[in-house]
Amino acid sequence: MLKYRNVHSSSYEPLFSRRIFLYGSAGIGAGALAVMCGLAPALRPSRAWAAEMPKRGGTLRYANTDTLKPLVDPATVDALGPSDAVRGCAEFLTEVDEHNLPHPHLLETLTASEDLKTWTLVVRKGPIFNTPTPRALDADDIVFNFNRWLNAKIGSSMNGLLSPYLDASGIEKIDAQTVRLHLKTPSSTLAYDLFHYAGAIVPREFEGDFLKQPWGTGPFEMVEYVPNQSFTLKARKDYWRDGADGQKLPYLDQVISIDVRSQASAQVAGLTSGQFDLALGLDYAAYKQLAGEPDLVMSRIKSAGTVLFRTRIDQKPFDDPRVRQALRLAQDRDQITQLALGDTGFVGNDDLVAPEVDPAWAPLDTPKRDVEQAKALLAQAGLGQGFRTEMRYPTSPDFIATAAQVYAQQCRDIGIQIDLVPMPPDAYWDKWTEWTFAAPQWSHRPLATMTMGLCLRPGAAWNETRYADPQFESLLDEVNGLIEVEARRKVYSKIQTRLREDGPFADPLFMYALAAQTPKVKGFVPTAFRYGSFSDTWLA
Amino acid sequence: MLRLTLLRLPFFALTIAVSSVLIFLASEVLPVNVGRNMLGMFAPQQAVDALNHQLGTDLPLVERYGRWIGKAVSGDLGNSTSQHLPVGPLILRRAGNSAVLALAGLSLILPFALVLGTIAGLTAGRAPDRVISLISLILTSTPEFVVGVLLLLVFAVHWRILPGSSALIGAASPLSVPSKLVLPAVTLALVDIGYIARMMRTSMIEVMASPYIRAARLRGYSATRIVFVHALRNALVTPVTVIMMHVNWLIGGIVVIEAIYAYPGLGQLMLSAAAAKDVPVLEAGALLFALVAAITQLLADLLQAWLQPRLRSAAA
Amino acid sequence: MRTLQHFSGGAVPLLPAILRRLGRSKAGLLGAAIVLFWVLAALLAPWVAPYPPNNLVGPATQGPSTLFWLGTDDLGRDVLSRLLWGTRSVLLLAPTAVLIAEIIGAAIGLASGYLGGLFDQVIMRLNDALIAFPTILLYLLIIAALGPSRVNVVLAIATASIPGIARIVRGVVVSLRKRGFVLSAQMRGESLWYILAIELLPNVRRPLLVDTLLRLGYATFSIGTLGFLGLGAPPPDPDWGGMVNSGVRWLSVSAWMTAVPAIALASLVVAINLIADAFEEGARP
Amino acid sequence: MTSALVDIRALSVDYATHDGLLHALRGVTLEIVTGEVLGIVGESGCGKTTLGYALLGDLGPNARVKGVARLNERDILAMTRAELIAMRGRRVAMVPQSPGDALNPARKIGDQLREVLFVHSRLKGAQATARICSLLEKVHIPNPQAIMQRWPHELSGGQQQRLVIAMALLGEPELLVLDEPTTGLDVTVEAAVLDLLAELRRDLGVTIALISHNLGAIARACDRVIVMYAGLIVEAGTAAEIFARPRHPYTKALLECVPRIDRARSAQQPVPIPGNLPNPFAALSGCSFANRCAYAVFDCLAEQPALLPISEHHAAACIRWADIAAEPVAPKPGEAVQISSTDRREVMRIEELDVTYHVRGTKGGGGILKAIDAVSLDLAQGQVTAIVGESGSGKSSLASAIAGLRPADAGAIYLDRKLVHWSLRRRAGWTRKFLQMVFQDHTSTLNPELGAGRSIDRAVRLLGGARGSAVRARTAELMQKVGLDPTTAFRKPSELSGGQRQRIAIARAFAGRPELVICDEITSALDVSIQAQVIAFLQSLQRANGTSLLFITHDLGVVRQIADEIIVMYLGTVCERGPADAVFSGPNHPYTQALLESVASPDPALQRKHRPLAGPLPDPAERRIGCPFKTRCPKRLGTVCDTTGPPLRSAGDRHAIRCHIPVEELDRHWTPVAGTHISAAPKNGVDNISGVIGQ
Repeated sequence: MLKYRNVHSSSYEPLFSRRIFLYGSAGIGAGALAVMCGLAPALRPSRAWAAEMPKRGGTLRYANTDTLKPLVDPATVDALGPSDAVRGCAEFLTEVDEHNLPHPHLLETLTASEDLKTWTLVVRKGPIFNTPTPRALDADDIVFNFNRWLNAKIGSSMNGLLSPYLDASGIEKIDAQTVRLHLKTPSSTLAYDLFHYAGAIVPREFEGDFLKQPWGTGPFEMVEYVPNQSFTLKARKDYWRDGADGQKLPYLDQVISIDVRSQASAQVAGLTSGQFDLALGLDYAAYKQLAGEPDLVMSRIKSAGTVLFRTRIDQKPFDDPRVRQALRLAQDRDQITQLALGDTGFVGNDDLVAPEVDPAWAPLDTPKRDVEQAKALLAQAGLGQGFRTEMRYPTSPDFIATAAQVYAQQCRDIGIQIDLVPMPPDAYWDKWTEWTFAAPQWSHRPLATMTMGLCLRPGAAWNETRYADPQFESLLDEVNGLIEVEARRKVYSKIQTRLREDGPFADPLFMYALAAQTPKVKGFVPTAFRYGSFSDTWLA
Repeated sequence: MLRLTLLRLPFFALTIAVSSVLIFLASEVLPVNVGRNMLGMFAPQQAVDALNHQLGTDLPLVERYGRWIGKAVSGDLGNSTSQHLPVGPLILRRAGNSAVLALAGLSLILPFALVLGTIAGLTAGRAPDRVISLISLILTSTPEFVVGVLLLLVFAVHWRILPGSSALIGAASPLSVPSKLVLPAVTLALVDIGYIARMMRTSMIEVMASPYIRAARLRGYSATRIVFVHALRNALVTPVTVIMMHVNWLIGGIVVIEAIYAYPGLGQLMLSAAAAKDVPVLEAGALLFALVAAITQLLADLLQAWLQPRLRSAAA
Repeated sequence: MRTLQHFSGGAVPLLPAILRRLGRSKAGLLGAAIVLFWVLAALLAPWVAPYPPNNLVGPATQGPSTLFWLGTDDLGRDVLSRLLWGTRSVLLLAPTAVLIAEIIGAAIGLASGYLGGLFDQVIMRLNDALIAFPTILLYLLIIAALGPSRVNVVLAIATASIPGIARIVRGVVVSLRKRGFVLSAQMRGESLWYILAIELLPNVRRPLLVDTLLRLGYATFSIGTLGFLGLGAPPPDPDWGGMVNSGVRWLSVSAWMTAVPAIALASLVVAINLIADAFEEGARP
Repeated sequence: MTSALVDIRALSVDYATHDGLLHALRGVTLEIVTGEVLGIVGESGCGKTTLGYALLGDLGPNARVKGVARLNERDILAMTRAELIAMRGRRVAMVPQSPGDALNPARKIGDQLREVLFVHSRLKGAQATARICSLLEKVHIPNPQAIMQRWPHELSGGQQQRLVIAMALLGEPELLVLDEPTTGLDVTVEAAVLDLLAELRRDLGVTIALISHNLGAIARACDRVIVMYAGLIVEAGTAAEIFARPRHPYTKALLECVPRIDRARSAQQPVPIPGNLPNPFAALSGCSFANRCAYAVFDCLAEQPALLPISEHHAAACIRWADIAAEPVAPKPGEAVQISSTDRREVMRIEELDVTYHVRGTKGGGGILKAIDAVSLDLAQGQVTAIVGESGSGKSSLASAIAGLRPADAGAIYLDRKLVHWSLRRRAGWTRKFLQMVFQDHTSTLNPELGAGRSIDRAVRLLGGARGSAVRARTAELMQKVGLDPTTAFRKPSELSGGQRQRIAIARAFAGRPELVICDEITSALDVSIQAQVIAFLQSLQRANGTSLLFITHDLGVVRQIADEIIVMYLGTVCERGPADAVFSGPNHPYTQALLESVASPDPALQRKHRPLAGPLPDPAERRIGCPFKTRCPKRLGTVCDTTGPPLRSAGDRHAIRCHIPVEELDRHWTPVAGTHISAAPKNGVDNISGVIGQ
């Protein structure tokens, strides 16, 4: 029997007021969800766990199953592993909680104008950088960070998120605590974007190498970072937040993260042997094996993390929408999901919108498999004899390989023979935007439009499909100017329909973020992001 | 002995030099954009080109080799393109872990292999020999990953008495968690015990059939004296050489075993470097392997000469 | 009745004598039986295998049942069918790789050993360097450069085997090149080609034959290992090493999909080595 | 009355092999009397070594033994393992064949000697060292203390032999068994070892069983001799009786086919024993020697005759011994081709030829070894020229250099008066037809993987120019000329005997009717009867074709038998050369003299004194000034020998000697005598420098 911690049962009120927009309550437990645009106290409270007084001390060992890639600059972090190391030492302007709710974090308030084009950021008083001479965070640091993110030479993925609506010229320092952003186009996603893992705030003295200058306002300090192996953080004495016991956070003395890759055997062995207290982003196989363990608390959080079978529409034969549609129709989504992820995945609908995860999700019917129509479309496209093509995919995580194999098998039914080319992840990602036909993994983002902005706009850095559709683009612009859930849902419906008919990919499934922890780990709530953030965590 | 060492050194240097050229050429075959590798997938092309120029990856082959070997000799192995760390310390730490595994393996291999091989050799054709020979053959024929998987199944999954993963925390020494060393070392040992036991057996049979053993018997020496005083030392010559020559095989096994158990050794590093086409790490690692192989070869020669005085003058 | 014309005939046949000796070795016969079993499995796979090897025919990670005798894998494919079809791959690739390596290695070794001099020195230094290099890393480099495919697996294994073969052949040739029969051939003005191919090559057969078998075992071993490291034949086609690789993570859920191909591979390598052992005894003159 | 130390009765030993039971001994009965030296003689495969090992109770697990072998009334063959251990070394000690192999290569000499003493008498420390040193001195090992610090491989073959004898003596055995103690030693060393045996026997009174195929050595050292054939004793008696009055046809034939140094060439012709040894796997029917015996009659086929006494000191296993007694041992006369100096036509000439090797010396860095040092010589058409010398003399290097198989560094080689390149590859095509060679090692002279006739076939095509059916005919003809059935061509070389292989090699060399054939030690590994056969065929082909032969050998007997001219080499230089008769009659170079004196004479009545050469062969890598022989020369004059190279002085018609001593003062001690002197053939020696030369 599986034991799930019900992550939706904890209750606390989002503390934002003024211009609230409500997302529909479809299945989301907490009901009300806000984007902070007001003057609320804003900081998410330290979670008080039912009548339990946190204990201090101890070392938390956890496995992040994403690789501990080398860490250089927080702004260029491109994996969860190193981002966790940064997250312990440095913090973000906002925080998105397990309900997909954004809160201001290093900000006192985050306020938008009516037209969502002018955003005012008021810096919190209190956070202190652990620079050689500790000093307080101020507006100059914020400006410094925004400029770094928008500097193409640094190559931050924050640039991909922010540059569609923000130029460096739009950053205005008002006073020592206030920064104003003048956007090119309205944005409803800024609060979310600021929580992207590359958005950790570093002091303006920072010169580019985080291992030499591990500076931030976070609860921990870097002890060591061994790429592909592990990192160790130790508690900072002068962190700015207080715990439930009235003393400074964090509770833990030390955090150690271990790189176990997506090796199920290592994950299982580590957890069952007590080598780790916690594992984030478990492999499906490991999850399935651990499900029988009596002494583990398993969690399963729906996420927008997905795998795409994507084409490059500037390459034959995928330039023909009928071919792409046939590739979508070939899918038996249930079989793919079932075999690749079992009950740790759920079916996707070729539109990047994860049902029930994105609040504005439009509940359209799941497309059915239709071999005959797929064949007909291929015939129309002049490919009645079928064709043969290569599909590349990274060998890790494992479920991609499974999904790809199942899909390749299904495509045979419509006459397409897919030669699978598994690639070592590093080699795959080295040229990932160049492959003609591939199966990349896209990680969880709270709003589907964030992902779409990154990968479906012409000229976007991560537009691996070369997709360029004016109709789709105008819809995306439209939704970015909307903040109200139901209004967004109406546009979502059009976007989803468009992508299901014309999009450059098939999107068969979404994954649950899987985690397992021993019962003694308290004060940690796994999220769909799979971030490891332990300021409020203690060991019972 | 010293003279022999000195005589051997030019050969040693030559092997290393040839290896370095081979390694360099081999890694140059890898279609790699070093700048792109270092700057990551989102860096603009100009930056990549500039870095490539700065690193000299656009220079002619011979010049690049000169630069590389010159730096390598002075101890500068460059920076890992995938890990953004100096290669030297990176390789050394991983190599240290692999060495611990190799030594743990050897400390199991040597006593078992030599004793079993000796017993088999002395009982050639009889029951103990047949049993040992068959087991040896099966062991040496079973790939490391098969042995590893079966051991995992039994000890980590079924009985749960040993950790199934040997991933280490931080820079921790594998010796600090000996239990993590058990399965990798045993896997390594099982495959090689068979091989070396077979060598020892053959060698023992050969030596026991040699004229000086017969001469010793004809002098009225006891069987014990013949085996321990006369046969063993001579019978060790071949296995010792083989063990030394076998180091690169051992390394191969270590690569696979490290992959099975997620043991953070040089093999894992090389595997991931190959996947990431991290040329500096690949080159340095390969060079280290070549060096280790050449050194062991040298040691094998010297050890052989020590065991077999006849070779001291003749082999020169 | 043989006539004098046969003087110019080929070398003394070697195989029949060795096969006779093989017949005397119980272990060798056992090995031959196992290999024969797998060869039959490979040949008969299309008729014997209960399901197409790549079809998703049942629920995932099942243990043995009447429907699926050896269970199913993580994709719900029949393990028995994949095992049988996978035999074809390993039984085709290993001999191909070894054959290519033996031909090239023997040619290099013959030339290098007989001609001697600078050519020999250069070749042997290169050889030493390659032999000193761990085989698995050589595979790794080659496959990293060329990408994983069946052809590249063959290429990698062949390349890594050549130096060892060349060294063996060279050793034999060097020991022979000052022998009377070679000197005599030189003195009667035989061509280089004749001396290499007719005088020397037949003398290399015994060591090469044993070496070929040992290498066949090792190539099988290597193909499995490469598959296990994910560097072998790409999916979905069945490959024993690859089956083990994809099965390892399901070890505690269902060991069948891992243990079956693992043991099959081990049995094949053991069998080949049993034959090699028996041949080694038999090949001794 | 002397007592029997060993008493062997009806001893049969069969070995179980893959191919069936091999009958090694077929019922041997003999006694060894305390204090005597018993010689056990016979050709390979006669069972003499098995008999030796039976004396130590060490016949191996696959041996099937019948009969008894009593040592002082105790049956050795029935002893328990413990009894055997107690007996071996203490009562019976063995000196195995090839002493180098009998020493543990990984232990120092001293340790191995001390071990023997410790095992046998629990002696240790200074006492042991003293014992060992005194014994080493007894076997004439100089500077025992230093020797004990050395490794076995650092000793010369002669020293190793003395050492192994010393080790055997350390246990103070009653019986010492020596298995082929002189095989592999140069003739000068062989003589010294035989002297040593005589001394030991005189001083220590040890009983000795001497196993050897070397009739000369047996004759020189033994009191009593048994002759073995096909696992049986065919004749036994005192040495004097056996050698003077052989009563078994085998003994007689053996003595007849041994070439003799003491008989003029015109008085001897090689007399081979026809046929082969009986199949060792088959049971005998009738006399084992009957199928090869010139005296055989129908009665011989009835049963194997028993060894019956024919006089007080003589027994023979032959029903016709009485008839044999009537015929004296009288070899057929030979004939020599006489060529006067005027019609000498030169086929080959070399001038100032140097052949050097780069070697890494055993002490200190590398160096250049002059294997051939400015040698000049010429060969006349149709003549047999022999080059003799000990191992290390450079005779084989000279042969290879002439054949173009080994680079010459300086000088010139003329074939048919035309200058040719030193390298075979760069010589013109006609030279291949002109010059052919027969190689030393019969095991590798034929390609083991090709049919035996193949290379004759090729030679007939390439050198004889034959095509089509002519090839067949010519090959068959050649094979018949060397006494082989043409079908032998189809057999695998490994199925042929050494003699057959060498005969094929000879046929091959003569396929193109060459002008000159070089024979490099072609009989050194063959038994005497086979040697006689090979030489007989060689000689007939040579005479028929008028071919010149350059015959390289260390065996002076063979030289005496076939050579027209003789060249004596020492350390890469020619020290004496001349017509065979002139060289054998003297005067001689001191080295030639030493060689001639060392040849073991088979006639116990005719033992000569010989002066042993001092010291070992010098390190050939050392630079030499003066006379190369100065270090060992028994007639050394003084500093002139050390500083000045000796002149080549004429000693008669084309006879020249390179020595400072005037020809008139050189000894002319060797005069052919009409006695029965036999020199047998030790294998090419591996004394002292074998590690350096010819690797």
